[in-house]
Amino acid sequence: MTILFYIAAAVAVLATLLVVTRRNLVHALLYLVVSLFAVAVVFYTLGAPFVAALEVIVYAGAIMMLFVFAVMLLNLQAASPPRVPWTAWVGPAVLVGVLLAEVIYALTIETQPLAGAEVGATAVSEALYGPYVLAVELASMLLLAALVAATHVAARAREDQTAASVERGRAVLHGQGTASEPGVIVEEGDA
Amino acid sequence: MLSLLWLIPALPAAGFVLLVLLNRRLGRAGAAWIGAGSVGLSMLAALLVCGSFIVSPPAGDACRQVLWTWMDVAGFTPAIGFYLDAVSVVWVLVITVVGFLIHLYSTEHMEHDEGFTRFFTYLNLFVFSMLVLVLADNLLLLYLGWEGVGLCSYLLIAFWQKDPQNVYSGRKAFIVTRVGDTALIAGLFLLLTQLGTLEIQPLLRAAEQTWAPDSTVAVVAALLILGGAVGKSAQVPLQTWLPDAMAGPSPVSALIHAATMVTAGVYLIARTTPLFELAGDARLAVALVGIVTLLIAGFSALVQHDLKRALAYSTISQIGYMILALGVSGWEAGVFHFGTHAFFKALLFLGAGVVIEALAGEHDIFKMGGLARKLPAVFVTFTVGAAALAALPFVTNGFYSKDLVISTTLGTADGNVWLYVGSILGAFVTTLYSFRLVWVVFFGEAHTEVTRRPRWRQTMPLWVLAVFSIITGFLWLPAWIGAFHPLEDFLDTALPPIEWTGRYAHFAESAGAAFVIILIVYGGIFLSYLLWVPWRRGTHAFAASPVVRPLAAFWLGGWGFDWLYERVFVRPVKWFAHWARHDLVDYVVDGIAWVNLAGWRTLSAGQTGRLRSYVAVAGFGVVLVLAVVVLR
Amino acid sequence: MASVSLEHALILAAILFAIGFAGLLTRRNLIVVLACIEIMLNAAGLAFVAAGARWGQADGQVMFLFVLAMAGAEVAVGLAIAIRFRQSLKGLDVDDADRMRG
Amino acid sequence: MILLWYILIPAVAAPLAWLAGRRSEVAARWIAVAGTAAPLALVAGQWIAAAGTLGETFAASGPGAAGLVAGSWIADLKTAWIESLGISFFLAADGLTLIMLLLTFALGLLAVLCSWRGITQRVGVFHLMVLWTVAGLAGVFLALDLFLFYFFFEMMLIPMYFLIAVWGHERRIYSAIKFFIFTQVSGLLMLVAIIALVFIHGRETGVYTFDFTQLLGTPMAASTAFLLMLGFFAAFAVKLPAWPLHTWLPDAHTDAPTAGSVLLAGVLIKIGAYGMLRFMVPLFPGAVAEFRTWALVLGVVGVIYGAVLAYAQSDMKRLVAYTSVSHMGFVLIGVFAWNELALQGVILQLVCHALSTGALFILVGGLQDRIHTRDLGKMGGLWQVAPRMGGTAMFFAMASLGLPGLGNFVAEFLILAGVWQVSEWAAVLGAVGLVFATVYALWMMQRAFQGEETHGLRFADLTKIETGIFASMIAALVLLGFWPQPLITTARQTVDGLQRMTAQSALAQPADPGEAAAAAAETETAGGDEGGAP
Amino acid sequence: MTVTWGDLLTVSPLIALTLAAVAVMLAAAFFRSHALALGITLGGLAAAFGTLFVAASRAERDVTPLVRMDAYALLFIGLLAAAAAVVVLFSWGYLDRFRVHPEEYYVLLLTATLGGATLAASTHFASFFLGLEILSVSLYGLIVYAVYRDEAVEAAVKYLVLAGATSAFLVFGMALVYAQTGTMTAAGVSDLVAGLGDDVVATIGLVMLLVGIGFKLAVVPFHMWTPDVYEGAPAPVTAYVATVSKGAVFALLLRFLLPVSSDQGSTVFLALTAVAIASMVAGNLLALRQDNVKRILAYSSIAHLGYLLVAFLATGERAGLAVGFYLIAYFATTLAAFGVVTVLSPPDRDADRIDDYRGLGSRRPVPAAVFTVVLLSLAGMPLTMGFIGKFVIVTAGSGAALWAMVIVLVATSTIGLYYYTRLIVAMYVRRRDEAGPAATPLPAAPGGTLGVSVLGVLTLFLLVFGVYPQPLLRLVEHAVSVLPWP
Repeated sequence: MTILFYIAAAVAVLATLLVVTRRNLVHALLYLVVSLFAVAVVFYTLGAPFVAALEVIVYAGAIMMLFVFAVMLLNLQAASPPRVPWTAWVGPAVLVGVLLAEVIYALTIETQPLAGAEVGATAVSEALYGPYVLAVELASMLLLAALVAATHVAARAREDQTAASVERGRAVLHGQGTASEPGVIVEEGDA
Repeated sequence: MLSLLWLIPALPAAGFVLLVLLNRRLGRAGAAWIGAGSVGLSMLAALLVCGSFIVSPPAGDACRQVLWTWMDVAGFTPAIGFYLDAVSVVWVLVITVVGFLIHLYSTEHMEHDEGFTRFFTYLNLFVFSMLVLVLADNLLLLYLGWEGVGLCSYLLIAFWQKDPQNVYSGRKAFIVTRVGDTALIAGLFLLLTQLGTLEIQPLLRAAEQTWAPDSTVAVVAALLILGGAVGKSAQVPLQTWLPDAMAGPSPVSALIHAATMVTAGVYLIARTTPLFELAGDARLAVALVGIVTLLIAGFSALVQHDLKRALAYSTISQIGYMILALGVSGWEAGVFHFGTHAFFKALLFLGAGVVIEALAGEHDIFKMGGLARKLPAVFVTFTVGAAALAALPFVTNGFYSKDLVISTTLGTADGNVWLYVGSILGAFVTTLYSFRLVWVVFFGEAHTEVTRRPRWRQTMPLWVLAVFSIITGFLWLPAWIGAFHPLEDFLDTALPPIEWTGRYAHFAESAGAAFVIILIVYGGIFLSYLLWVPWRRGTHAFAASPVVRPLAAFWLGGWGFDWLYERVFVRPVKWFAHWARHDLVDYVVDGIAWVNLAGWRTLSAGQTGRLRSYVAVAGFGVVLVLAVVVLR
Repeated sequence: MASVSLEHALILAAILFAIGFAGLLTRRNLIVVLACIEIMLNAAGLAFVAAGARWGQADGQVMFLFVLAMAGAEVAVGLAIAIRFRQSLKGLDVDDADRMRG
Repeated sequence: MILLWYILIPAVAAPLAWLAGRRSEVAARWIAVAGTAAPLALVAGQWIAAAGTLGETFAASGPGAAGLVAGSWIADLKTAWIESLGISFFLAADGLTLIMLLLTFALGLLAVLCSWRGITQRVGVFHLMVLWTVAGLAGVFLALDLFLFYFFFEMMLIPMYFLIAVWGHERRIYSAIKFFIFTQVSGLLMLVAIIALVFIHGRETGVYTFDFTQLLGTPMAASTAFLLMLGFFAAFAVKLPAWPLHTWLPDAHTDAPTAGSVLLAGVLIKIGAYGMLRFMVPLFPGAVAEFRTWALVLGVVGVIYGAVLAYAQSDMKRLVAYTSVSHMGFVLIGVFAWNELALQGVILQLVCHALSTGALFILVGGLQDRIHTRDLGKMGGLWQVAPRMGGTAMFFAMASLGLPGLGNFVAEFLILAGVWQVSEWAAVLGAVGLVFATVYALWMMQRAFQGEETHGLRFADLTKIETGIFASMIAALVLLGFWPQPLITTARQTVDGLQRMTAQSALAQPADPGEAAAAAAETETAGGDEGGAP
Repeated sequence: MTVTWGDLLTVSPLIALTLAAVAVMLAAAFFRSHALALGITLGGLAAAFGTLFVAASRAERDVTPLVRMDAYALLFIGLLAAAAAVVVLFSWGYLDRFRVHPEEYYVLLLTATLGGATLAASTHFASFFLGLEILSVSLYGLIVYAVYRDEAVEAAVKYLVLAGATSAFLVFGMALVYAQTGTMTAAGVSDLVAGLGDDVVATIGLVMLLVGIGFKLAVVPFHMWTPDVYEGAPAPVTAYVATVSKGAVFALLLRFLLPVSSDQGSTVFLALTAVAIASMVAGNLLALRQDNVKRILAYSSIAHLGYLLVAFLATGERAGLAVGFYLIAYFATTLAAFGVVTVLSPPDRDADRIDDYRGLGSRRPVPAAVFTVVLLSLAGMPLTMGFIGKFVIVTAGSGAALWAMVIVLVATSTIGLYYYTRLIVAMYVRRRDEAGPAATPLPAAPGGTLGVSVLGVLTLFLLVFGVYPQPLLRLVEHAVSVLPWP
């Protein structure tokens, strides 16, 4: 079981590295999916099968789909941004390397073996609807807020607004017209 | 009758206030009547009060009249009160009599001046301040009068304020005298702290009781008072302002810079004799100041071209004699010489005023000449004054007072030969320059035309002063002539009598010493006649010769004091003021402001607007903190 | 099953987190930036699950669940804004968005 | 209760003046006059009523420091304000406060009168600001709760800032912000010192209060006392202004409108001196004794530096401003001499300086309204053009150089006499300062009024209002010169109280000169010791 | 751990907000009317405010370990609801000009307030994290509300990416803390902080936790986003970001990290001191010569958070009082400040250039007067709440002998004077060289009357509690006494 953990960990790390370094956007996203699958396996080894399943379904399934849709929507093809010299990586690499070193050093001072008992889906669901019931409600409100925000941002501008009506809006300000008169849909630039 | 004492200073004060309030609506005549009138009334009051004081002296030979307590702070309670004793009687009489005569003279002399009312306003204020000075019963009120006269001398020197040079002379006078006043006020603080009060008589009693003779505090107190006197009486080292003070009108020079104000220092030392009796070294210092001043001023007077500057240096020299007399504990001799000097010096200045006015403002004596016939009255009175100045034996009052002073320099315990020789030399030089003026101004051929004739209001004071210059001498005949010395007996009530206890006391009192002076005076007169009448060209050539000319120039400039003070005091202050005029501390303040601005510039440059730099800064912050955590 | 030590799991999470953070600092394409944020959140979730496993409680996994929800919300709104970003700044280069500075 | 009126009347008159100003300027001006004249009358009434009790000092065996302070007020008013922070609304008045209130309202009135013609734009708001400053000033002098004192101390800044910034002259915004920052920084340092003091007192006695009477005599380590004293000293030294912290004054004065300058010179800088007398020295006598030599040095340098800088200025108003720095140098050395002579001198100097410098500012303001410049280079020979103005300028120039016969001399004499007992060199250098005062006063007179009239300036002499103002100030100065006793008796109880408060500390003096004289009279040899150096 | 009816009553304020948000959304679904949305939103906020008293009457406070509705939480929820109400009122006149539907704005506003309220009441990592994220996500929507404006999008992107990153740090921190201590409750964290000792991993976890909090409080080094987001977002939203989001997180900070101030030697304390000092200095210096009013207010808010941190780091109940009162003062002042910007904004852009304010005193006297009072309160001048606020903070700071920070506070607050008075001068004083009328006279904005009246109320609030703050102080004292002071 521990070997499986280390293999999955290695895969995950490698995949994430590739996500970050690939020029091509779609390739990057695909490597991200691979990394998520690797993490799901790690979860399994850590005795959290329910979460592993969720990782695959929600993360890999839903969120990555969003990414792919977005890429498709913005029809970016492989239009990769100008080749950034690898030297651009030095600054962040150093900074992050130091961060990583600090955390790893701290963690390697003494190690405790994991309890090993597997925490199944039942235990999670009991906790979920036990002490964390309020949190679930809050999570739902979180998703509602995200829903409203996303639809508002992504939706077209108000259909009845045209250039003319904008002028009329300004006229209103100088006291010549009324505010509630509807206008015509403003054609946004191509999607 | 003594209860009217407060009236003497009150009248000129009332005159001053009236003139200030009614300034616009008062014509010349009105101003003249109020101005001269108030001083005249004050003279009458003075005569009445002093007369009754002399005739029936009050208990303790002094009377004190307190109007109200000036202030009452922590046991220090100076009062606005007047104290009259023998010394202040002499001064009051001189001030009021000479003052009134000069006011009368001024009504005509200043007739054509557009600041006529303003002139009398300042004069009245001066007379009030001078009377307060001499009548004050405590040193703080004395200091009030002291600074009041300083102010009036500034206002009157700078009276013709259109010409910046006059204003500069006025400022110079006020500032130099103020330097002296600083020493005086320091003396006041010392006396107040050590003796608890500033009222003169109790202060002197307390000093005599608590201070051991020649103790440091006594010497320091006396020296500080001397410092004040030196400033006001234009003695070395603070004498540079008096020659420049001649920029003022002649009556001002006569009243302030001859008769009254410049002798305030003498009055102060005479008033505080016990302090000087306690401090032997201080008396020596006084004597030295006196002798040095009289010589320097004498030689300077010898070479002056300007009539009034010559008289100014002569005044400094004569006051040097008074200070010298005080220095050798000849207190009464100093007072006597003040009395006589006031009359003949006022006479000389008024005469000079008439001469200058007659020659349409010409000051240079070598451009005058031959005025004896044109202005006979002035010639006679001026000559009497010059004779008194030169101490023409037996006839003039100057002889009796100067003879007494010179003999005290030899006769008293503090006297010594060097002082005597110096005073003799001084007497000789005085005779030379006084008669030089007479020969050069009134004899020889006339250079400028006489345009104005003085009328009675200017000549009458000259005659009165001439008479006084003669008769006041007889108030104190020397021992070898007769026993008639009412002035000495009168002054004994307030001042310690002169003790002829010096080594040569016998010779000093005898006719021998007087004979020496008589010889000196006659020799001087004859020599001056030769030099400036028959051998006039020779003297000019001699004065212009390469050897003598630099010496003459040095004397002309008042022995280089002005030159020295300009470099040592005036220039550094002016330079620093100019250099620091934008306030040095402001550079520090602006520097701090600049640092803040620099901080703003760098930080706002840091706000690049790019998202990745924001994340980098955040990341850097976290890494920094974690490093500290891990390493501690 | 049990011999995997907590620290190793946390180290793995730290590595993934670091890579995500590095990507965030370097990459200029908004979509990749959002992906990096997802990576970091996922790593944090992993850490939580590991911590939960150590104590044998379900709290870790519950927290992971909420992290998951939050990540989803974040991505949704992020991508919506990315669309707007492309229209207004004609491209997805994050560095172009520096009109406001100083 | 009357104390509250002193603050309320100007405070209420302020918005009234603003509202009235929107319609008619004259109404605003008259309300402002009422807003200052009414409390002036009240204070005068209270002063006369209390004249009897003020005179005598405490019996020799008077109450101890704390007991004394509680009982010695003419009137006091104490109500709770912010209990949770231990702050109470505590007003109290004694002799010194009465004098200061008289000064505040008198100069407030003068400020309003002298800008009768000078200020034409936004008159309503102008008088709002003036009255607001006057209310703040009254509050400062009455406040006995340290927080209330700080509250009024800061509240005054805003209207004065607007007075300078809106109605000022050329560099008004720079000067206004400089004035604001200088006072604000030092004020905050004082606040920190106050709070530290409250905490030390709180830890000692368990009672957290800002009431000055209770904070008095809090025992603390000498070093902390010194630091706290420095906090207070910073605020008051900036306000005074003492030498290194004075650079805001010339700018603020030059660019403030006439009324602003009169209020600034007349009363605002007196808060520094008042604060030292009332709060700083009684609270930290030991620290003050330690700091005395330094303070004397600062004071003397201030006197001479101010005088020399005044001489160096070409802008007349800036010259007068530097004279204030010089005069306030005297106040500083007077306060730190801390014996009865010096303290009476300080209080007298505050009044006389307000009158003489206030008059000079009104004069310069009037001149600027007439010839639209303050540059001495462009003036000269104005005596011919306006003799009455020349005469008045001469009088007040004489007052500022300390001519005997005027109040300033009496004050400076008392201060220097008091300082002499503490250190001779400081008194001598102070007296030398007087010489420099003569230099700048006469130099100003020459460049402005004497000399030849070359610039062809023609303008009207003093108007009726101006003559009235100057006549009243001349009368006051001459009266104070010859009969300062009423003021001295009014302040005697306060001065004696202050002395008792610091009796135990190193600050107390060896016997006052009064007792020395009595000792001398009984022929007891006082010996020739050189002054009572502590 | 079942949730009883009683518990629901205790949590009723949160429920009220949730229902309000849903109600607005449903109403918008049927027919789009701005007035209706506004009505429901205000109703919801009023209901939340009302239910506070219901919750206050409840005896036990903890509802599931996540949330504790004690007096402290209720005070802050009330404050946040009030602030949200004020922002809503300002938004009424402001939103018409946008070419977007206004209804979603109110939903997001309500959900954001719900997030803030959860934060105020949270005592567990879960509620902490979820509250924070609800607030953040709602703010993403609100910041970019005027979608067609480039600055709004730019600001939203910056805010989103930084929020996401710092949330990741936050969660990672939480995980480490949980790994080391096994508890996720506020009490657990407090014990951890109190007895930190040499447990390096726990400290790293704590520091990473602070990163998340630091970002939301916009203290240095996480302050870089503030000026851009404040400038880009619509004025009412900026007001909301500057007050509710910072206030809620600070409330939580006081609950979780209370014992930090007891041990003045610990690393976390030193880190926070450095952050406080850096915020005060950078905040004031950055605003010195800034010409954009919104950016000035942004930098000044950074500085004010620095002042708040000083109070937080002081020990004892007095610190709680200082934090509480100063937050209320800061809320009122900032809301009024951005209210003025909202009221003055013309339709096409926000009134944030300094030239818009030149000569405002004569053109728009009431907003000018309000803005002057606001600036004086920010500067801490007497007669305003800012003065009492600064005084209370200096008292707390001096009481705990934090001399370094108090001196920096004194120095930097006077730098603040410079740019506050610079704005006042711009409004009232015409420079000698500036002839003629002000550069660009602002056209009158529609629906201004409601905004101006709200401004009036806020100014009154500032002045009344500036002169007589005792009732407010007593309220805060009662609320703060609930916390477990050492």
